[in-house]
Amino acid sequence: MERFYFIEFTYLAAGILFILGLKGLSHPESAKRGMHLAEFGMLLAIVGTLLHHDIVSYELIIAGLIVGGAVGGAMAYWVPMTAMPQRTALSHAFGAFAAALVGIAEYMRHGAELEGVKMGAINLEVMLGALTTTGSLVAFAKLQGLVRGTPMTFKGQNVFNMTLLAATVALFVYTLFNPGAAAPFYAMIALAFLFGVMLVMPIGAADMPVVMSLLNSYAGLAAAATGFVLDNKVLIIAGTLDGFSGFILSILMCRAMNRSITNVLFGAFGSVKDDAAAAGEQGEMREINVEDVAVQLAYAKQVVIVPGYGLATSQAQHVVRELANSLEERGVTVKYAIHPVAGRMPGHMNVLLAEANVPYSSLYELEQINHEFPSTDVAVVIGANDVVNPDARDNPQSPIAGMPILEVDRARSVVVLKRGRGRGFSGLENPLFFKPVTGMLYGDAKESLGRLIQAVQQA
Amino acid sequence: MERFYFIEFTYLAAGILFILGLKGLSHPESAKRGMHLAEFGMLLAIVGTLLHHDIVSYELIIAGLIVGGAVGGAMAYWVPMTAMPQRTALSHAFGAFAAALVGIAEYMRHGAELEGVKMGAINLEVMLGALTTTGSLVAFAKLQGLVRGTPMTFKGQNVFNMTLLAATVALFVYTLFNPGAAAPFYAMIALAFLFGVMLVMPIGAADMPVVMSLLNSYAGLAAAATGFVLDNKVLIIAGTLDGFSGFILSILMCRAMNRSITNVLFGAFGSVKDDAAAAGEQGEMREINVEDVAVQLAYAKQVVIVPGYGLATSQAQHVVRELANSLEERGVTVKYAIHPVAGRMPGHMNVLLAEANVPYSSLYELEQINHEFPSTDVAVVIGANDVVNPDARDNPQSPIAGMPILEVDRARSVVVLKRGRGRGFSGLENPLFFKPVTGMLYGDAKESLGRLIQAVQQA
Amino acid sequence: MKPESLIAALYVFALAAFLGYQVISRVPPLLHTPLMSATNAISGISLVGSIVIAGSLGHDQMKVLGYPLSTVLGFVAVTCATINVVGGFMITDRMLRMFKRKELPAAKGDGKKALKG
Amino acid sequence: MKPESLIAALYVFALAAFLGYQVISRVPPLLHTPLMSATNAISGISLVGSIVIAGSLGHDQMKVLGYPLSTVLGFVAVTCATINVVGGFMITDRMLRMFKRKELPAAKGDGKKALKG
Ligand SMILES: NC(=O)c1ccc[n+]([C@@H]2O[C@H](COP(=O)([O-])OP(=O)(O)OC[C@H]3O[C@@H](n4cnc5c(N)ncnc54)[C@H](OP(=O)(O)O)[C@@H]3O)[C@@H](O)[C@H]2O)c1
Ligand SMILES: NC(=O)c1ccc[n+]([C@@H]2O[C@H](COP(=O)([O-])OP(=O)(O)OC[C@H]3O[C@@H](n4cnc5c(N)ncnc54)[C@H](OP(=O)(O)O)[C@@H]3O)[C@@H](O)[C@H]2O)c1
Repeated sequence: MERFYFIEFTYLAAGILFILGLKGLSHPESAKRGMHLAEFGMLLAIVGTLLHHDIVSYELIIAGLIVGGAVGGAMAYWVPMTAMPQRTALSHAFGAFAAALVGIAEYMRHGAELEGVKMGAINLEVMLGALTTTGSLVAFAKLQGLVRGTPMTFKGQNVFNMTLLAATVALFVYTLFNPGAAAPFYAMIALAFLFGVMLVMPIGAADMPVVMSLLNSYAGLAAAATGFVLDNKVLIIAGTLDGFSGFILSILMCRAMNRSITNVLFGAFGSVKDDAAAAGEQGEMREINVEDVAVQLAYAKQVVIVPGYGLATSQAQHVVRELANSLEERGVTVKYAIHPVAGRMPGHMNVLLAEANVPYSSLYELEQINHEFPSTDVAVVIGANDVVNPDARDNPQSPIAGMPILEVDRARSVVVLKRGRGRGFSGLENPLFFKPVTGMLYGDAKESLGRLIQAVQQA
Repeated sequence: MERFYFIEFTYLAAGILFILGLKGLSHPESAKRGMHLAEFGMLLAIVGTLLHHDIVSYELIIAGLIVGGAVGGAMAYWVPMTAMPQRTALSHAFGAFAAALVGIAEYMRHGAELEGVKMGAINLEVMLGALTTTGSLVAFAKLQGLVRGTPMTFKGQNVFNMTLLAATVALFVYTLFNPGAAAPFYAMIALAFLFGVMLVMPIGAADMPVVMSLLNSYAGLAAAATGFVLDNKVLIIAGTLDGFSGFILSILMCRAMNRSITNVLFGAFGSVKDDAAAAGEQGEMREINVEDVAVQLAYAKQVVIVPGYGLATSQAQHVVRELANSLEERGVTVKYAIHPVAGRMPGHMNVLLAEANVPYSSLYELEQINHEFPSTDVAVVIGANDVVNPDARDNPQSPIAGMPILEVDRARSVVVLKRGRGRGFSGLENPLFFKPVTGMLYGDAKESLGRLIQAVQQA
Repeated sequence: MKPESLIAALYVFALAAFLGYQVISRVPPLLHTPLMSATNAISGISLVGSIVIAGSLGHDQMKVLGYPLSTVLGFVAVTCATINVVGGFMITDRMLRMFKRKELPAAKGDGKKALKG
Repeated sequence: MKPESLIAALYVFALAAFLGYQVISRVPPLLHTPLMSATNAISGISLVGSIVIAGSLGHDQMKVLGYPLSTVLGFVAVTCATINVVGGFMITDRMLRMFKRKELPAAKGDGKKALKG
């Protein structure tokens, strides 16, 4: 009895600590402490579980903890910040797979005597777990570039997926009423694994972040379902929190890109691309050389740096910081304008710049900075494109019309660092590049910045 | 079984609806809808309960519902807004008494076979219920003026209270281990009732709001305890929500008055009064007559009205509104500055003015209005005192030092409507009244305002 | 009380506590009085408990007007709780109905313009 | 699953859902990436379930290296979940450690002043 209470209390405490942990994330100051609380909560839950009376032997548990800990630690230690999205995707796959396995094992042990509700929970857990596993793996492969990032489609795909889904659901329902029947259960799992692949394959690498947060929330729901299976409330709490955060994040992303989730998942984007391409060039881009830029910057009063996905791909965060430093030493005010969906995952730019020791007090959000551009001498756009596309504001026809943007075109002058004529994630042409205020500094962001720094020193 | 689920679901739904209801209160627009949700939730819970299988006869239930509904409705319908505090106090008493009775009845029915945890819950429920009942009744009597509002103290009071508390707790513990022993149980209840009286008696009427929110949270906790007794989760949810809101409100009030809860409960205020009295007058108050004020107002660009407790006592909310109208018709901008603890309960002024159809868009909070006073021609202080006391800002020695105030003394000129030299709630002298910018318009707020309106018409 | 249900109850309590804090702390001062009466009304939820007791017959000896004492207490409880609920909600509604964002379409606004123009 | 426990579980689920919404919607964009990895780590809570299974012996026939299959699955689950938990938390810490409010006491600040003065 005492043991029962002890275990339950560790769980309750863990649940509370998780909540406190996430509350901590409402501010960078409290975030670290919050995470430590959450970690402590996880530790408590584990310790409590180890006392569970069903446990007869510990060797497999210890082994699993050691192996897992080692691998997880290694992954966390060595992945570069720029590989965050991939890592998260992979991590999801593991978590979801674990949930699925628990469900399967539960079924193996008391398959026959399971009644309606519990069988439903197991099915839900296993199905979500399975499709999240494969889905996340595909996402990982795409982000890591192991497979083609572009949407992969084939004729009759939708029909196929629909039948697949239908079949899975049918088996789901069937097993509900015949928990004893093993074959259909395992068949359902197989289909779920397949469905996960089919679900993510047709989605472009750039949309992965949205998909991933969705998968994140599935993983959470799978954990919550596990909680119903094992009648364990901490699983329910943690799973639900997770499910919601994933869901909310994907909503936020879609809103900021102003697209609907369905539009992301069943990518109507392809078509748009063509129209955009059709739209073609609008006039000349004015190229500009490093020296001129350097002079502009060196003698500016205020410079606003607008980082985008290009900053991430070229790993230029540290160089940017150096440039900012050397400018600030000359008394120039340097601010960073961070668009909510700059880069490829929520808060992408914030993390990169934080890595380069840029204090978050000099990062400005959309609302804070937009009114400052008119009084800004130079806006330096580094590998950003869609988030500074004036069409979103001016051209109601544009597919990204209404998406909030950083209005760099209002600055006294704009310098755009990019490699060439490459389109952004949306595949749209960007009128900003053709405006008279805009000068293009071609080349990889990192290199261009390196040359800029030297030039600034000379200036 | 079906019935069990149905009942449980009504409860779950009720719990959710209560939460949604309170969420609604985060904005006046959504507030009404929120309340309707909460009411619907309550209805659901009641309907669900009526299906409970223990229920054999309905006549007493119906009777109780009818009588209670009639009385409650009548109370709600006829109490004037200014009597809000009393009404709430009385209502608390009823709620808490109900909780106590439920506990007692439960005990009567399965007294002996109750084991530790449940007995503890019952004790908690009954004790909190009992002391909240009498406590609220005393609060009601004081606010209603049925008994002297001033703190009632007698020699050795603290000793007495402590022994009382100790005895109650002792019985509480004893009954835990001997649930069968009825006598100690009922003795505990009796003491709890008495303790409620002793607790509130020594507290001045002005401090009642704080006490009441505390009692509110006790009532909530009592309900939550009932939930533990009956193993009914909606009771736990509702009770907890209630307990927290009461607690948070009392904290807010204390902070805005900057005093500690203990200070309020064990009123160190008496002493302060004397010092304040000792401080005595500081120079002359400049009296000013209605006509002059009228002219000032009529030809002002911006007038800020600062209502206080005096507005409530003299029921002047409607007249104020009339004055404001006639000024606005002359093109004067009129704003209302609402201090968080103006009056005698949280949001007191807001409700009064809302009753007089003042749109809440013209009510301004401390932070919003303070910086506007310098550009304000006339600040009209109506029955407010402490909330405009500059000492809180300027004089570190003052007992209310640090309490945020409305800085009317920064206005171009100040008119104070009060009956005479009466002190405010804190019993402190108010330097504002002696400043050269300030003119005193003596008399009951309502009358003074009435005369002002006419004078303004003439001006 | 079975251990499982006790634990479950504790979970509900803990979560409700968090939620209460989150929700209440977002209520603006403007609505603090309605908040007080609203929570007051909601705390009348003990009505649920009262009803069961008033409707079921306790096997206690003491009888009042033919009813077991506990049942009668139940009746009183129902009455009190109902007063609390009905009164609380009605008054809250009444208050909230008084809060208006914009002026009523009163002559006032026009009068103002008339004078300005 | 006993009806009572099902109901209790539903309560916990509903409350957690509300709380999740309230809490998450307050996380600023600045911290969205840490949020993702943090929740990801927390979702590794299925570790709790895995441990019990890996530690207890299922009475299923199929054996793998002498262990019942279900137990082995439990072992794999423990491994995967642990990767998720450890990896997730470590990376989150690593990220958060990078967020700084003010400059490090770098020469920068001084240099600036020097130039200004
Ligand atoms: N943040 C999120 O959560 C999220 C999630 C999903 C989708 N998205 C989408 O991602 C997009 C983000 O916009 P964004 O402006 O940040 O990026 P973007 O619109 O994708 O544009 C990136 C630009 O950087 C340039 N670039 C690429 N590699 C570079 C390098 N090594 N050096 C210099 N420039 C380089 C590319 O032009 P060149 O090829 O000519 O160099 C490209 O135009 C938005 O459309 C958003 O909706 C964001
Ligand atoms: N709002 C809350 O939740 C709450 C709760 C607890 C305590 N309090 C305390 O209550 C105080 C509220 O401050 P306050 O400035 O609003 O009021 P106050 O400081 O209590 O002052 C009220 C003033 O109104 C005057 N007055 C009374 N009746 C009047 C009438 N019929 N006509 C005209 N004037 C009249 C009195 O002076 P005369 O006698 O000379 O007329 C008195 O100076 C604060 O100290 C606050 O801490 C508030």
